Amino acid sequence: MSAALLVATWAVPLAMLAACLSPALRARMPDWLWLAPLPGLAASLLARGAPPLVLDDAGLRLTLALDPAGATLLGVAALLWSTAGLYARSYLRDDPEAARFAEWWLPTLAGSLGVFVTADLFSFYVAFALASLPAWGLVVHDETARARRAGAIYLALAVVAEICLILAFALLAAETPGDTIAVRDVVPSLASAPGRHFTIALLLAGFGLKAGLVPLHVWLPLAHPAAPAPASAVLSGAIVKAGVIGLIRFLPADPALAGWGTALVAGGLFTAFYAVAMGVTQANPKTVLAYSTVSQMGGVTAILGMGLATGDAAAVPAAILVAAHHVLVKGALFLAVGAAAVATARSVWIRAPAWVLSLALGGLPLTGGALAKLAAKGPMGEGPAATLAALSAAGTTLLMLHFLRRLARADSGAPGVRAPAGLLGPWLAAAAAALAVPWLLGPSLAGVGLADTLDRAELWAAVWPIGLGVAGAFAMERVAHVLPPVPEGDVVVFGAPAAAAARRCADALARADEKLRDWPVAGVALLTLALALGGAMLAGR
Amino acid sequence: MTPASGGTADAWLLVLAVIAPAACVPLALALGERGARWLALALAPAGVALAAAITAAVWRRGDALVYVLGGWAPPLGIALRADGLSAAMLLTTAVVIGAAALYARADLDPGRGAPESRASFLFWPLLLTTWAGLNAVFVGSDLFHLFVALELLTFGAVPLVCLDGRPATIAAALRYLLFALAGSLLYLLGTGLLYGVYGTLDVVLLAERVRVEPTARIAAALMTAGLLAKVALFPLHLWLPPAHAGAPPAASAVLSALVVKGSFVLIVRLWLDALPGLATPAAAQLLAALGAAAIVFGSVLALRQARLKLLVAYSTVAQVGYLFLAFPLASATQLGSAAWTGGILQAVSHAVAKAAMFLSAGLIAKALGHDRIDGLAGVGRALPKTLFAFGLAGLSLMGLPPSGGFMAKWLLLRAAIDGGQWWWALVILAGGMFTGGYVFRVVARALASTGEPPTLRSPVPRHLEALVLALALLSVAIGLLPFASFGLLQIGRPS
Amino acid sequence: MSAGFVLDAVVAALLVAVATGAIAARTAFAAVVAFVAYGLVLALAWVRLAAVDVALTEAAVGALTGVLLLAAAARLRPSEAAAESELPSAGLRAAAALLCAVVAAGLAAVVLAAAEPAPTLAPLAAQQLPATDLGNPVTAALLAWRAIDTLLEKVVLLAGLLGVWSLAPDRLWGGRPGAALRARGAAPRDGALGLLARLLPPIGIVVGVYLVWTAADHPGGAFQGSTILAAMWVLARMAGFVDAPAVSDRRLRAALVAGPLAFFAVGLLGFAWADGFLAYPDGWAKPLIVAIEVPMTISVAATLALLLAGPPARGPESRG
Amino acid sequence: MSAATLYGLCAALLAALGLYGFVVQPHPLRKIVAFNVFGGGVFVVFGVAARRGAAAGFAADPVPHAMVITGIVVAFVSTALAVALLLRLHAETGRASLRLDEPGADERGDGA
Amino acid sequence: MSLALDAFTVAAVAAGACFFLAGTAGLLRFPDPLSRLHALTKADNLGLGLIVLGLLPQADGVLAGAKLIAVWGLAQLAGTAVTQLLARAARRGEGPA
Repeated sequence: MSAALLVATWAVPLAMLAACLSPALRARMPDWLWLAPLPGLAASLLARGAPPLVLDDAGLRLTLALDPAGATLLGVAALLWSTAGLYARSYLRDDPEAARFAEWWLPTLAGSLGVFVTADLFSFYVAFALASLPAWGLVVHDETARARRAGAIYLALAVVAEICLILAFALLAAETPGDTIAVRDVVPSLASAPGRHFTIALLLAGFGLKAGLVPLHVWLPLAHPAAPAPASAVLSGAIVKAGVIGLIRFLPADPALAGWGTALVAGGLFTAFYAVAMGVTQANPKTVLAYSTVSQMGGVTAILGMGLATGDAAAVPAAILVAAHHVLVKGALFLAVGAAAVATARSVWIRAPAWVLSLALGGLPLTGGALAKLAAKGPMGEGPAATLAALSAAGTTLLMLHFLRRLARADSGAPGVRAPAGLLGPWLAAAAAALAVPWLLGPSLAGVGLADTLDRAELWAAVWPIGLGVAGAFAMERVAHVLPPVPEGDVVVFGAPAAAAARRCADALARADEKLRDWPVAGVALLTLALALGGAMLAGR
Repeated sequence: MTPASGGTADAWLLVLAVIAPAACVPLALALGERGARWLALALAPAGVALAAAITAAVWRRGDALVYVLGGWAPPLGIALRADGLSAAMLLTTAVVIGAAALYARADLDPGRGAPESRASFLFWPLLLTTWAGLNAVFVGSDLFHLFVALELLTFGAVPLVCLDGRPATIAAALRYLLFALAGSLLYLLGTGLLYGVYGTLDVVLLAERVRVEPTARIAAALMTAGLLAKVALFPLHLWLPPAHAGAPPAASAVLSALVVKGSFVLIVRLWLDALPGLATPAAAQLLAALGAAAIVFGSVLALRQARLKLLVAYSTVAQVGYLFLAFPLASATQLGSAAWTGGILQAVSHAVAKAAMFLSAGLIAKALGHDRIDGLAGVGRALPKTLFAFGLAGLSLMGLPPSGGFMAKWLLLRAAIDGGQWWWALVILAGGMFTGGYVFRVVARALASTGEPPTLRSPVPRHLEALVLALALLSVAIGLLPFASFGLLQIGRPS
Repeated sequence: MSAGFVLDAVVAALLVAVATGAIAARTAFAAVVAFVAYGLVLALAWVRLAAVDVALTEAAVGALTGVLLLAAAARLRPSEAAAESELPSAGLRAAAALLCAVVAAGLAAVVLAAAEPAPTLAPLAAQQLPATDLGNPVTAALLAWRAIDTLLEKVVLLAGLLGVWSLAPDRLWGGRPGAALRARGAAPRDGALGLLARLLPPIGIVVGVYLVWTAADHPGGAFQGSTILAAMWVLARMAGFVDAPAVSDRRLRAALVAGPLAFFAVGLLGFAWADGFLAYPDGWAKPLIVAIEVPMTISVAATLALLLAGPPARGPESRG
Repeated sequence: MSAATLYGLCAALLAALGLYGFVVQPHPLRKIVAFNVFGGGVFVVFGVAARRGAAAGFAADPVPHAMVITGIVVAFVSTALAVALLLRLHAETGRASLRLDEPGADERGDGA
Repeated sequence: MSLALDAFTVAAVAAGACFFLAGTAGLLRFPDPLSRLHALTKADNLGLGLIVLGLLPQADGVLAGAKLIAVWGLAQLAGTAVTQLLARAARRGEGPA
């Protein structure tokens, strides 16, 4: 049973994709997108901790398994995918290319859920690739010039990530005796491996790209706004978590790697603040949300880093809780933006929940955010890291208030137009889930519950950053006009010269190739090659 | 085992593998167009069955099959020999040729009762000639016999290049023929030198007699260089792109997927079986360096092509480069066997994937009436299956799991890392990125939605779309074979 | 220094000289003329190397190649000027020259380094020859020991012909090869060529058949014989006595494939009758080989002649 | 120096000459001639090996002779095919050149 | 007796060689195709003829002698015809001028 669910989690979406080969089914597919993640949801509830499903036990040990960490993220991700699918159904109602959207949606979904249940290098790599590459089709769906550019950059970076990972995986496998490639067999050997630093650097680059660690975050602020609302929701909510689960799965908690842990903390916190600084300069609410995602992922990375540095086992559950909360909140907010764009943003059904969720991200008491922050406190310890983490909450509040302001501006301008129920329903459902689910997860996962958040000290600890953030927001009002405008994806500007240089190299290669394909040159090359081989052979041994 | 001991059970299958297509060439000529087509289409499934039977026999036996022709044992006579490598290539060849034949039946159909017409008749005997040449190359075990086989291959392949008779393709065919002939003569020269020193050209006997001495090495160098000219390894690729891009799709598939592999297999035979111990690390590094250059040049040039079929042809230039990365890795690592498995797996999976690519490109070109990449918009909607097949084959070339290309590149990667030759690992990965680039370029263009789907000049038969899709799926499925089955490729390798 | 060696030296020097001529000649026509001379001297060299069979082949094939190239050179003369402009740069030429010199040096070194006694299959051949019922070991090698090569070589011949045919314009498919071989100028039927074409073929046919028949025990062979037959046909064709058959002609195609098919048939017979493919049952080797040779002569002669005649250039019914 | 050695050196020269012409001569017909010269040299290498292998009452090792005969036939077919291609090219375009045309330049872009 | 024959052979062959030499010289030196052919034919007919004549006494057996004469005859036949063709070609201004 559980095994079947583990397979169905990724097989069902792929089967639905295959069904698209039939034109009739293809046309209906957009209506059924919301069904695709349900096996994954079921798996997260029923297959948690079930015995792993192992193929070729003696050799490669291809493994499907669901550990608690994976199960939690799988559950929330599936939830978001399902609501977003429902949302897309009416969002794309009159889009002629809706079926094409579905064709890219399904493989991305399969990958995004697959990464949580795959436990060997190959199948994890496949799932990771599925979660990354087909998403290109979602980004460029609108076929605007902006979307195309965003898509190209997204794909380029995604491929780079793939390459870093496959190389890292090859190194992992090479350092493991036997030809097993099960994660739990290869990862432990990493800590002691001679080339471990190179391997870890590759892993961080690969997963960091996905999770949006500065400076690898370029693609998020470009891709998320360019995509249609439901796609942005899953991109920003669910897909980035592939990077998080990767970091969790592949970085063994081992004293030998404490240094890397510290580095992760530093990088994560820097990301958290840098993203806020960039985000507040943005006008497009979706871009602001994207930067907020970058910032949040920075926070999660920092928590994981602390775990790595101090060997604190509580770090992973805490990071999971924060990440799970972010999945739902960020997903929901993107849906809100989509709804606001077609209706008046002043509609209370959009505004009120949006306010609550935004502040929840900053840790508003009585919200899941407060719980997540509380869970994170333990691992973050007492030192400067803890303070910075608290301050980052203030930054988050500031950024989210900025978002709410931009959201209010992002108005269809048609007063009184109410968003269709097909959009409002999923959005409200997602919002409700974002508020409720953390309370269900908290106790079992991180051993924290409602009561703990209401303790006075904790309340204070939760409130003052928000206050600071609000104050900051008012201050921002004053200085907003002097802030320099920052292009979406800030550091992307440095890409242009690199691209030009690459183009010049390509031209040079092409000219050289034309010379080489001239007959006499090729003939001389043939003779030279013959003699060179002869020389190499005579010289050898 | 020595071929002198009258050969092994089931080895007569090898004779059939060579004789069946070869004998069908004169038969086809005698029967005329309809008969020729019928003959080829009947032989295709039989050929697959035959290749499968040979593979099974090799697998069962765990050692090479040997057939002594006419009972005249080498060195005076000639023996046919099939090891795991031969079996794998025979099987691949049969499958790809079969697919090409099915495609050509629809593509070159002159219509009912039409009088015999040039291209739609000659394609069949030429295809059979190519097939016979390939099989002879794969099971040959005598260096001069292999020369004849190579020529057979060339004479089948060259006319296929210019079958449609456009001046551009005739020029391409002439370049191809002349350069290939130069290669053949260099190979033959080396053969003559070897005979002069060892008095035999039988691969097995040669391996026993060969000594590490200048003459043998000069001969090896000449033969390798000659064969490289036929493989079109950079910088000897001048003839390949126009030739492979100009041929009819079914022919392009065979040329790009199989014909270049014939000479590659011969190089492997030479270095591993016939002249073991002659190949020095320096020479191996040289080959791999050229392979790396091929990967970079081929991929970048493919990225810049304006026409789909030229893009695919340049991709062949690049993918051929991977084959040669195996040479230094195999000698340098304890995982050497893995490197060879990777190299041969690359040959096989590239064959299937490239056939799928050329056939789908052919379908697109036939449907649109052109193959300019700029003009592909809307193909995604008009020919979803075909484009999907192209994309899948692209995944295999990129080396994304779970495709055969991934397995091949993974093995090479492992070997590179184990051998401490990480620079080859970087080349492999960079190549994958470039490949992703040009496949993406095509797919992205084809998916762009024009207002209404493009007007198709001619409808595309559904069974052809299915055929191409099947090939593409096969190129992926190769990666799903259990690791153990790759042991086949080690059978008959001198360990 | 024996007289024989002097002769060898002269022949070798001549070879290099005419080869240089063929490479460096000013015009293509001159190059081809030099090449024809090259073929003749090479035949002489083969005799000196105790390879009479090869000498015969070289002489016969050299003649056909000469006809082929001369005709081509005449037709291509207009294109030569343009080609001259494509002469590679002096630097490239120098590089090529240097590399070729190194190649030559390497080969020369190999030749000089050759160890005595040289390896040879001659004893083995002598020992196995009786089993083939043949007297000429070269024929034995071609039709018994290495018969598979000869068999595939015949397929190569056919494939080459198909390749040449594939160059016909579509509308002329099934037609007759062009007038490439027709001597130009006033109808030569009654001219000197006519005379030659009347007197020579009977002799040539006798010689050709003799070469096939004698091959079993003496120098000669199906290929050499059929080359001469083909040459005779070419002569008659030049004089205009005969016309090339249409490529769609069933009888022609039958003639083309008879030899190879007979060869395949005999080879497969070995499965049933002797111990395997291309094996001859004891005492039957000679008759079977003759059974291959006779149709093979016809097929090869037809193939060679048509290779010279070139691709179809006239509709099936046009005469010329 | 034996006659065989003499012809061996001769063969080396012929091969080199042929190669040179094959690379340098621009006109395809000249390349075809050069190819045949080269071929002659290669065959003589076999002939020399055969001659040096004289034994058992044979003036030369017969096996290489058989190979050379096969080789000569193959070379002739190659020449015939090459000449046919060249003549057709000349008839179609009026030029006889292997000079590289920009890929697809003279093609109508229809990937037939 | 045999001495006389040998002497005859030497003389005849030598004479033939001279004709060949002269013919070759003419072939190389004469200005226009026709006169070159003229020189060539002399070498052909007389040169070859004299050599064959000279060799006849040395031939062992009638058959060999017949072969020698056949060689001369065939050379005559071919030579005549080819000369005619070349001459015609030369008149039309073709061939290697």
